[in-house]
Amino acid sequence: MGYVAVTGGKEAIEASLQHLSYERVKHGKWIDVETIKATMRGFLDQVMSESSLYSENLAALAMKQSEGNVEEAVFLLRAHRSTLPRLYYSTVTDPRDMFVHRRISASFKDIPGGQILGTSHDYLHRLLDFSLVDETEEEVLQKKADFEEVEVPEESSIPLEKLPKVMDYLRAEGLINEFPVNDEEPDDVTKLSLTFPSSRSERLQILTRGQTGGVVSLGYAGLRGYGSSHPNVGEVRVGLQPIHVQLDGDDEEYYIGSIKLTEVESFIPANVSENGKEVLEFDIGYGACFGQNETKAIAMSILDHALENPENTPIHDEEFVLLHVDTIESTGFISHLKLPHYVTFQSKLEQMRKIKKESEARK
Amino acid sequence: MNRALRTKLLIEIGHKEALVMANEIVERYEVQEIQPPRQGLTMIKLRESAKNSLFYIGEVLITETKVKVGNSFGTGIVMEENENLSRALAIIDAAYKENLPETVAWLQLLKDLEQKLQYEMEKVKCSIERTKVHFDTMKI
Amino acid sequence: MIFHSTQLAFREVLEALSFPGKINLVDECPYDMSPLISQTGLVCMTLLDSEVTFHVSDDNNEITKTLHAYTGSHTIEASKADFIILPLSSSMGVILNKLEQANIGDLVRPHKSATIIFEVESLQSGFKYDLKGPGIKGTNFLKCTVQPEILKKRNEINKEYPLGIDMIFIDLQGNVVGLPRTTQLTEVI
Amino acid sequence: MIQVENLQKEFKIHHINKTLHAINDISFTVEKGNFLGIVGKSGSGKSTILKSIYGTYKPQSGAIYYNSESFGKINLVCASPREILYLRKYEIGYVSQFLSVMPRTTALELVEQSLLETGVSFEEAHEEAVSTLKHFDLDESLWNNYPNYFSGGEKLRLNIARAVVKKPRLLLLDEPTASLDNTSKVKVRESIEKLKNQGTTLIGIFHDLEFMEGLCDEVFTMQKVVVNSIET
Amino acid sequence: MHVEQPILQIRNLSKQYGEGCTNCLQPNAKLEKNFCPVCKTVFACKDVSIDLYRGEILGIVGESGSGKSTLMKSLYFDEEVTTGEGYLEDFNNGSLNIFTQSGQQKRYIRNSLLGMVYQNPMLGLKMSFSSISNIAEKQIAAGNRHVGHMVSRSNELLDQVNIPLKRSKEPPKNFSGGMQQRVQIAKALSSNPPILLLDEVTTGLDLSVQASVLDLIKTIQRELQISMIVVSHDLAVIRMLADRTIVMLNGQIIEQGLTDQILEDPQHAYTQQLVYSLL
Amino acid sequence: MSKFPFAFLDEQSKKEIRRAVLKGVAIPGYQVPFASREIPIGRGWGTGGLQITLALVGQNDVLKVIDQGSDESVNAENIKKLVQKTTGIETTIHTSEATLIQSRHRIPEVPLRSDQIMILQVPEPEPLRHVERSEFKTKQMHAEKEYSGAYLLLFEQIMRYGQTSEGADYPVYVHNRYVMNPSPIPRFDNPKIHQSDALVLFGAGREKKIYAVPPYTNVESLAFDDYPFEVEAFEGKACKATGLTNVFLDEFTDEETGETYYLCNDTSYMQEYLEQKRGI
Repeated sequence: MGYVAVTGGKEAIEASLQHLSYERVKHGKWIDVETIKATMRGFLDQVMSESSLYSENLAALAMKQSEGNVEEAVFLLRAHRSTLPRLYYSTVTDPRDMFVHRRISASFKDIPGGQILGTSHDYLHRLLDFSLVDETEEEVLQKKADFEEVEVPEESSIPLEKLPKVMDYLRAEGLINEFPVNDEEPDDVTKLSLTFPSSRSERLQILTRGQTGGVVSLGYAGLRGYGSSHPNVGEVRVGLQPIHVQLDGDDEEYYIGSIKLTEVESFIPANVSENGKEVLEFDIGYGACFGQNETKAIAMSILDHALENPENTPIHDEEFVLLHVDTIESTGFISHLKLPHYVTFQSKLEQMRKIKKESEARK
Repeated sequence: MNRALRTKLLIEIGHKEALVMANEIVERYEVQEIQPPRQGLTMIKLRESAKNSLFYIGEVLITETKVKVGNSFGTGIVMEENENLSRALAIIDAAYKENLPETVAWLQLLKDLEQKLQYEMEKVKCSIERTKVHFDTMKI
Repeated sequence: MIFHSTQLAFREVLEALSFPGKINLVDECPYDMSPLISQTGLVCMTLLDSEVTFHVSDDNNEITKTLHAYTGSHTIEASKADFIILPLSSSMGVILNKLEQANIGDLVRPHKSATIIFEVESLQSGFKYDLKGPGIKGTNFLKCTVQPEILKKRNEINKEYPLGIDMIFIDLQGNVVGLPRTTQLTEVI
Repeated sequence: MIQVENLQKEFKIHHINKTLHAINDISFTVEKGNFLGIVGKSGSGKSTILKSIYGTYKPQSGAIYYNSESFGKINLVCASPREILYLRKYEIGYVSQFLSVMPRTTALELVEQSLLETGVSFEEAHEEAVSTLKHFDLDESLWNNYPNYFSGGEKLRLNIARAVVKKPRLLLLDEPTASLDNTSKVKVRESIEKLKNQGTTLIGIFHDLEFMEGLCDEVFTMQKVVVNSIET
Repeated sequence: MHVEQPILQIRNLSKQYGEGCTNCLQPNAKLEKNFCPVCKTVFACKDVSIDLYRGEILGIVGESGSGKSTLMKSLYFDEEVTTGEGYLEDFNNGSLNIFTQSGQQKRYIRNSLLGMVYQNPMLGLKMSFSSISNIAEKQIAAGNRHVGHMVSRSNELLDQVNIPLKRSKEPPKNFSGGMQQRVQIAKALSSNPPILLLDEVTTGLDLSVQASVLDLIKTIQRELQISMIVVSHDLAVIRMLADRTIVMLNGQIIEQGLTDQILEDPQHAYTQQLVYSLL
Repeated sequence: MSKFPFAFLDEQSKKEIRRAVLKGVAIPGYQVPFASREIPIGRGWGTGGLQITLALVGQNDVLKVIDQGSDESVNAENIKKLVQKTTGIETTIHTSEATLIQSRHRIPEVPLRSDQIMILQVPEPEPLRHVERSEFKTKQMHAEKEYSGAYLLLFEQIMRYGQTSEGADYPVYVHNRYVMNPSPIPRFDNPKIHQSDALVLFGAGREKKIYAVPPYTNVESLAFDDYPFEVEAFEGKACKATGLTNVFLDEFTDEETGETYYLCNDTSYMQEYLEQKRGI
């Protein structure tokens, strides 16, 4: 037969996948999942946050499988999530109960508990360390031992498990509005489709699972004039957050483990009227996410505040922000443009030719 | 000792102990596995401080097991994939619910674990404390 | 495996609602769902979970407890329920009352309306009704033991399309018939 | 036809907290088809009477009974705005020395519209408008121009033409001849006589008493100049 | 003469932003203008009743914040009223309160029985669609499905509002403010609605352009016998157009009557202030 | 590590999708929102259709997957492979053998039967998106049956080009109530949905909507009285292989001669036709 049909995809896919597998192994090298887990902290944190699934083991596996491609790793985890039953909801967990490993404030110098730098890249000179090229196991163990041998104080003086919050001081002064405890059950965007106007819980959930780059870009755009939420970082805290569940019919809580969490409270000056008079107060923009992702959490706090105060700019427009920050949605749709569009193209082509023909006939 | 603390000790620092404890029960009693260890998700409900409201920050992977000892059901939940620990926790949970005599003996063990955990945490805290910035007031 | 049973039951229900009046047969539920008709139980297991709510009319709490145990779904008053289950034992008054209360959705979210799961004696004999609308080629008819007064009530409730309730009938033989809000129904006398 | 009883009108001016008395206890009657002339010194309240009849002013007390074709006997002091509007359209005309019109309406259109709103066909309205404008000697070159550019006399003739063309049952004339030359005055007089002959009732204020000679059936003299009293 | 029936009756329309409190919900509430200092509720319209008759132009005058624009938006369902009733003679013979109809019904009323011309043409026009499409949109909304008919009707209206037909396929964004306003008027008229609402339509236009728009409105009213409500803060506009006038202040009607009576014999202190500043 | 559930999705996810499908059937053309799970293929690559397929599929089903008219194109193969991997069901390329047909951008040329379900993948479910970008407002417009915007787009095209210029995804009026995007099928396929024997389901994964056209439902393509709806016309053109003219054609260029020729877009149909012809 002398015709060409658009078939034969099956073999091509198989071969393409073989190529893909080959890429990962062609150098005869491999990395085990445990090593990734132990050495790729930043990657794990970003992937867990964007995939909205906290599991270092799965994140490390995803990284291995995706050859370090974050977009792909997040995708693997999101898809995997769909195969797992949702067995429990945690009891309310409050970052006031965080075992803090790092806490800084850009608003006050000397805060109770102090500026605790913990682990941070902030003060690192970003110079390539060529000694890592040939790093040996002994060297690694030596570095580990060196750190562990440093003398530390006998007793700690800071209550890291119950560290007070910076904003409580402003609140005590009446400079921050106090909101009553709101125990309304949050909405869950993974279970119910988002509708507008969105609820606060939906906004926060979408932002926290948003693509790091997307959330940061939009937050940045907000600072640069596409929004009017100009924050002062009140507090960034990073640490371990204990998680409990309440089992059906039991009254006693059950501890299931701790997760690493970043939390940001930004102070944003806002006009409020009090007894008919305009006064200035601080609003709080809130950001929190899995792992240690400080820029993402800060950007989230800007967007949170912007969306709480709708305005006619993109950063304050909930549909603009919330519908475009999800990594699976944006990368999926952008990449779908690679799919064949033969039929739609043919249909358009036919229409265009017809229009052209008729317009020429009219001349 | 309440369940939250007990599970915390076993999960954070007492893996080995948990397996030993569970084995004691398995050897002496009939343990029925109602729900063999399975993986699933727990959605985390977080309190945010700006408006004091709640939202879901994401899910955590867990392994869950349900067992029955005597007339009591026990549940074991642990983060990540860890069937053995999950099953052990379920058995221990059931043992407590059933008020088995072994649990009395476990108290000392758990108290030792508690002390150990406190010691470890203290070490971490002391180490973190080194990263605190000290502002000295200048004398003028 | 229960998920194969619920999958099959779902397809029967889907076909029933797609072709109003067409009689489909659902398998028995592998679990004891009495006093519900076994097939009603299976249909509920196919559609209900912890994300939706249900209301059982005329119940001494037994059905409610069973449904909660098997589906994780929570019971709520009729006016707010996603599913209203009318067991065979329900009296005419109760049925009319529950239908009256059923949520018909709003114009922005007409899908928020209640689905009625309605147990009847027979879907093969009884009163005769003419059916018209989407899913029906020309006209179809339905013979069933449902009183004209009840279906008159249904017509009244569904007067401002797209608002309205959708109904799934299940009879003692496990036959299933669907009656979406789009079906125009008139009694043949 | 019209019966004014104890009419009283004052203006309360809030921001200076003053009340100006314009007319006090005015009564008179005009029979159908008659022409009443009102005379009196400037500021004696002559216009106030006309504007009260026309509905532009709201009198404080008294009554103005008018025998309407549509409503029968009606007290204009209490009539609703819609009733007044109806009467203005079909029965009562008013001419002052000022012309207030839409900026982009030609003289001819203006006169035509006056008839058109009463439901007359366009052809008829056009015909009538042409003959009326001719009657008032409005130069044909002006017909399709905007009145804002007209001279005072031209505006006034147009103004009268507009009112007269409808053949009102009651016509109120508020010094319409004030700035007219003699030829124009004659034209106005002619057309008033014509209206009168057709049965129109008229009430007029005229600056020059000569003009009224032989036209008025009766004259009402504002007896005394009402002093503008001031209350606080 | 038969008793005249209004084509539109509004009874006790109120629109408030905010919940209200014990301070402002009592009969003689102490408000700052229309604003409750205690709970910050704004009473944009309070107990407004209006009758509109066939073929007349009703003027509504008041300063900004007087509630006149809120009233217009409420009538066009751009805003939901808090309380009040509205009856249209052309909708179920005036037997149903239009404010309590379903979204579908309100849409029908808006599309078929009302026309609206906004102060800002951006609100009333799709700036990047051709002018002719803009005019057709209203006809489409009212159920017209014939391109040929709509084109000829649109051209007729463009002609009527003095827009050269050769520009009919240009989008309004290419036009001057006055032309945009005329396209808006043509659009509002295109479905032959018995009632046209005009909200500050000449505000912001050059004086000469203003005159042509006003003239157009008057001509349309005369020729088509459409009822209109004209809202303006400018008494000159009201004097030119309206037969009857309503004066609003702080969300309430303070005075109404014949336009010349309002202008020459204003009763209320606020109206006098308005009029004296005009004359 | 772990094994995947039958048809990949956990049972709870399937239930939500099933409920959305039922409401979709009950309100033809209305976009039912659903949470939309992440699945192992890209958002925009048919996740909406696939989720419906996964929620519907059972052991007895036979699945056909089409992409752009072809069963063996890469994307169709890929989807088919995933369903097969997680269910073990049979697949086919023959339209008449399938119980479930998932498709992107085409409805097969072989008429569908009432015991088949057609599942179309939808990239953009909102027919009013080009009129109004805010989702909140478009929902309001559907609620009020305010579709002048959809007609306006067509009117504007007629003003500009003398005819409508919509290619594929030409909007339709369903059961005289909702305006709906039929997914980017060519206009040629629009009439196949009208009074179809088979249930047609639509899934938009990224936009999180499911909608349906039940069998025997009126589906009119938007048009004006004097500008009626027209399908793509391949005037004077025929499939080079089969000679068929009443089908949707793909355009090809002969690399050697530079000549343009046409073939059936529905390759399985073409294959069946040729096989049958050879048999005779």
